[in-house]
Amino acid sequence: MKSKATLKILLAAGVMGFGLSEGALAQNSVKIGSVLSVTGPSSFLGEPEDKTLRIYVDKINAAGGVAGKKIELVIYDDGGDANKARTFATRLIEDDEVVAMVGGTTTGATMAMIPVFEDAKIPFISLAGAIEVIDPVRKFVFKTPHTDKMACEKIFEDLKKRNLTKIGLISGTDGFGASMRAQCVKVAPNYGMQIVADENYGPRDSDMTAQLTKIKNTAGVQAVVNPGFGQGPAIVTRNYAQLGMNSIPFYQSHGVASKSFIELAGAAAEGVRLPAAALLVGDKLPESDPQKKVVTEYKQAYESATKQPVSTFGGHAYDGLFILVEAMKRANSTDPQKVRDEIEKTKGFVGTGGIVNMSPTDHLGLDLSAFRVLEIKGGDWNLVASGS
Amino acid sequence: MRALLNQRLLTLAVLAVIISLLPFVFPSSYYFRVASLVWVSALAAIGLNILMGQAGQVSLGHAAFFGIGAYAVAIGPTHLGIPPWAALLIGAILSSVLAYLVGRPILRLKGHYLAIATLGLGVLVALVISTESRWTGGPDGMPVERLTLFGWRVSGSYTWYWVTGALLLVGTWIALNLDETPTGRAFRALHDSEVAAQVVGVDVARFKLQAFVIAAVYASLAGSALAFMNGFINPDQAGFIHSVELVTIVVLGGLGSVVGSIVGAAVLVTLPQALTVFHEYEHLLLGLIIIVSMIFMRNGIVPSLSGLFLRRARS
Amino acid sequence: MTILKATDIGISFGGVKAVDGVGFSVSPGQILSIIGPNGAGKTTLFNIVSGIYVASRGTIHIADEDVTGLAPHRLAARGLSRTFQNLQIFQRMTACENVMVGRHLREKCSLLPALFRTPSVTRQNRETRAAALDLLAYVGLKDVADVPAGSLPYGACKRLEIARALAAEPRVLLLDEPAAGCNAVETEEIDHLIRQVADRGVAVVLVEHDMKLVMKISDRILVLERGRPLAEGTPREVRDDPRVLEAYLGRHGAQEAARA
Amino acid sequence: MAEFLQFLISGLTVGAVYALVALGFTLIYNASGVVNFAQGEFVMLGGMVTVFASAAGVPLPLAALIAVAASIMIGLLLHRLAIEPARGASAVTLIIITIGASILLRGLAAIIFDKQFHKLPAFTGDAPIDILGAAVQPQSFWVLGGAAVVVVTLYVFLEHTLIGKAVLATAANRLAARLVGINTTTIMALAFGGSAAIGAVAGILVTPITLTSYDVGTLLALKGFAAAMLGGMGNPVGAVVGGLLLGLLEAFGAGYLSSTYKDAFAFLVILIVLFVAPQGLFGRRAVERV
Repeated sequence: MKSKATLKILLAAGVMGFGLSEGALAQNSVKIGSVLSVTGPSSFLGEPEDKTLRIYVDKINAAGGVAGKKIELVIYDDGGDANKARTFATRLIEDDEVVAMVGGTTTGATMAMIPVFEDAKIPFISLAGAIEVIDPVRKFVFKTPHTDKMACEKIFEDLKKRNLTKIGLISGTDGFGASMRAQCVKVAPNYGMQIVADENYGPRDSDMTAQLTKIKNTAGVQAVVNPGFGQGPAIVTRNYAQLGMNSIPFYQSHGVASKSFIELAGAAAEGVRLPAAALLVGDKLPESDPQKKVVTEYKQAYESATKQPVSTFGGHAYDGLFILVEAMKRANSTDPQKVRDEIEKTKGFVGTGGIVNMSPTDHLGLDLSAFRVLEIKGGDWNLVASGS
Repeated sequence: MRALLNQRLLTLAVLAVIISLLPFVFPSSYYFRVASLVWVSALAAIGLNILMGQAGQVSLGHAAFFGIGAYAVAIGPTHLGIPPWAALLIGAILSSVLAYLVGRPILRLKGHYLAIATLGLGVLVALVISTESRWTGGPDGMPVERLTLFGWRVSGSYTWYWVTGALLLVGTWIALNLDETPTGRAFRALHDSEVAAQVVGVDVARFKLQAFVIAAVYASLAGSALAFMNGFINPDQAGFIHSVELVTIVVLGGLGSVVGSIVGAAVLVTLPQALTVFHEYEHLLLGLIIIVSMIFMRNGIVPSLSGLFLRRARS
Repeated sequence: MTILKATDIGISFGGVKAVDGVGFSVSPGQILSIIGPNGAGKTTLFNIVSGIYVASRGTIHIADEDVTGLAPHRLAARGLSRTFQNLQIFQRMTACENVMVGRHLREKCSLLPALFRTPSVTRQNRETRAAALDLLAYVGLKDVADVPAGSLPYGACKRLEIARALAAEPRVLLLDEPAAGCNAVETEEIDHLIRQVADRGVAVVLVEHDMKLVMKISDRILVLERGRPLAEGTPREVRDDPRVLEAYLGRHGAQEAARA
Repeated sequence: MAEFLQFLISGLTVGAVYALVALGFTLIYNASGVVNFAQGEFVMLGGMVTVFASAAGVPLPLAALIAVAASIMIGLLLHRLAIEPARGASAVTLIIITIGASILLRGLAAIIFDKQFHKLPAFTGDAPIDILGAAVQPQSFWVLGGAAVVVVTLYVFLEHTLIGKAVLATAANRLAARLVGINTTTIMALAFGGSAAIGAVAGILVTPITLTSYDVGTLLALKGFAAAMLGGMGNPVGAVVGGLLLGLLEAFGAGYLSSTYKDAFAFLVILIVLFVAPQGLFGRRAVERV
């Protein structure tokens, strides 16, 4: 039974492996944790989040840190696997002993981690989209991205202005697409919207002409909405143009809010509208816009450090980090409980996603005004003047 | 015979000692969490090993049963008001019924054809789970009510470490029991030569089906345990990638070896945790380690190493 | 009294008639040998009789029951057992376990007691092992009982297969070239073994190339050529049959046979 | 009619890619008995290397050539460093090795390239062509034509060259091939190289339509494997038919049944086919020899 010895050695080796993650360092530092989908199907969200956190933690430390302490950032990659995320959440709390968390790229990962942070009473600012993260309100859970429900509402608001009420949906079956589709179906009646076509595609599908042909052949479709993220919406957009459907107004979601969407979809993206944060149109904002300064600075910092176009996804991480840091400053403490209370009192915080006003009943703090309706023209984002 | 009996008891004893001693070297509850994950994966792998290692039938869709077990304890209490422990049993029954119904036609297939058919089954189950969001919460998953047994609320990393550890012990005991019985011999016989097993009277179809059902129940129970432990479940647990992970655990540890399945689970669960220090090189290294260990320990870690030790001991 | 009866068996693979209109019958205690040149359809006939192939025509009866087209394990339950020309032992199991599998039909095999290892399972296991060891001793393999079968020499494997087949306590035993690859001493041993088995009342059907062995122990011989029956009779009748001499044994073989 | 045609062409285009992946599976399987789950990674490499080479200023045709060459090299290395050292290991061990290789190649691609999505320009423009009311991307014809060229080339190579015949002989019986003096190791290397080239070509042809990223391989490997099994493992004709059929099943399933359950539909058909024909559509019906 020599194999038993092997088992022991392996387990011991495993234990020592974890030991490598260094224990608590100097007392004058504060640990902030993060679990992000840096790899896996949501890596295009997780990667900018990861880079943003690293860039700004360095900046904050260079400027002297927070509440007299340097920030020590601990980031784990869950690879898009919620079960792994859950384990890393435990690791952050138990092993790294972080005082707060900014992370959770996907709703799935966030939902899996929530019980851990709630039990440990550690504030958790999520970067995931779905409304279920903050509804119902959980004491220690906050989030920065606009909810999918808000995106639907913003799109429907715009459609209503254009007197379009019969819409077709084509949604991704990934978490983002499915969740947003459900929200859109739910709020549609509030705006007098009628969903006359409802198609789906897999997150890795490479051709959506079949679904779009069905929508095209559905009588009375006045506009099409595509809840989805990743490469899917780019292919849908290209197929949309291929099938000559451009005469029907086409809406994407905030899930494509990065320049790479325009690049990937190419000329087919012309005329596509979407609700998104001001970050994408920073340079086109009027000087009077309160967000102008924040978004142009973030864009500049991110693009010069990474050589990649800015996306709202990284922006969510920026907002999360600074909501946390400012709460720590206000509390003049890094005690999780006090920090949590201060996060909840966040008022008038100007972030890349909008102006955040949290309350005990609202752990997001954004309203519909945080979304701008953008239209792609000439290969760039453009603000749609209200009323057009 | 005597020696075999002892070997079985010794394996169990050593496993029990490891489970009860590890807490003394664990610095934080995070380690309990990881160890619990090892126990859960090992439980599913032991079941799959009965199917793959003993009976020689591959399954690339085994996570489907894991998912059924997990979603049974999620959906039962939440939507149907079934007590959590009963939901766990219902999940196991559902898994075995599905395995029984699908197993008959599927297990007539051989080798790669069996692989693709089980893969298809897995894809179908995962698709239903992620699509029927009214029941399952869709791709983002759904919360799971805590398990309560006789008024005792089972929660916390420490508690689950012991619960899953005990489950693994029972699972190991049963798997080891099977080895020296007509059923266990029939499994191994049909693996080596189906035709020879048939002519001595082994109803090959029946025993393949039995192995499939046993493996399904193991996976289902492991799935239920993970769902309770996490308090949350999502469709990834029923997906293709998880199926491949389970097969990798079994093969890496050593096909046919119960201890191998446990070691395989320990390696494949802890490796990604240990590799996080390498950041973006993590996946590259994981792939490399899998390749290298399979080249140098082609029969799996446990059979290869124990073979090596035996040779050393003899010379 | 006939225990196994095959009538007018036929099968074809891709248009080639591998077996065509062959029939035979065998009684308890009798040894029937089936001979013929390579490709005569002997092994195919065995595969049909033992249920591995399904014949396109013909019937098979075991003790007056029509068993045509039954699966191998059902035939085994009716008392039919066999060995293989290309060894089909369970490589990863020990010699003893191989024979224990042969006792499969004699064991109670329910799943739940097995999973929880009830005392009755342990007891039965002990009995099966004892029976298997007896059989191993019978074929002279007692010493290697706990050696993995995959590491046994060829001759030992041949005898192991016979032991496994006997473990089922068959009424009919089909032996496919039991002496192939064995030296003179081993062949002698197998010769004795077969005779003993037959003397215990088992009907033996033998496919064998070793003419000396065949002529010595067979009660009757069936000669096949290209899937068709050529002759049938006692060893003497067959040996003297000019058709057999001509078509099967050839001139050289005929002389050899005459000498035997 | 226009609708039917739209689904048909969509299905054939996607199916052609599955067919090429399945063909890659078949080639390696025949020469070595290995089911190579890293096959999808070759498709990824074809697309990604082309994207990055052309982004570095290399003209597209040359970039494509570089990508094919790079993939062949990776294929040969995979054989030399991972498969050859494990010669004689069981089929399932070899499969796990290829799974490890697929994880490794994906990790490598994430580091060398990036984790973003990328596209290539369509070879002959984006303006859709109208065929009886169906709007077709010109690139679809490149994919279909390219796949046809690959299939024909492979056929000519296998049936009309000495090396090709050696590959076929190895496929039929590896031991016998070795006995008649065929260097089966070289044949296996050739199969890995060829299969990598086929995968890379598929990746280059299809990237203008489907986009690419470091992790497109997994799903393609799964679909290609399904296609190969549907057609019958080891049969090149089966691989092509299986691939096209799978693509058509998905497109018609999405178009006429339910776009949510189109993958379920495809796999259901595969299951039913296997229940009726356990060796796939074109698989050899093995007679058990005992």
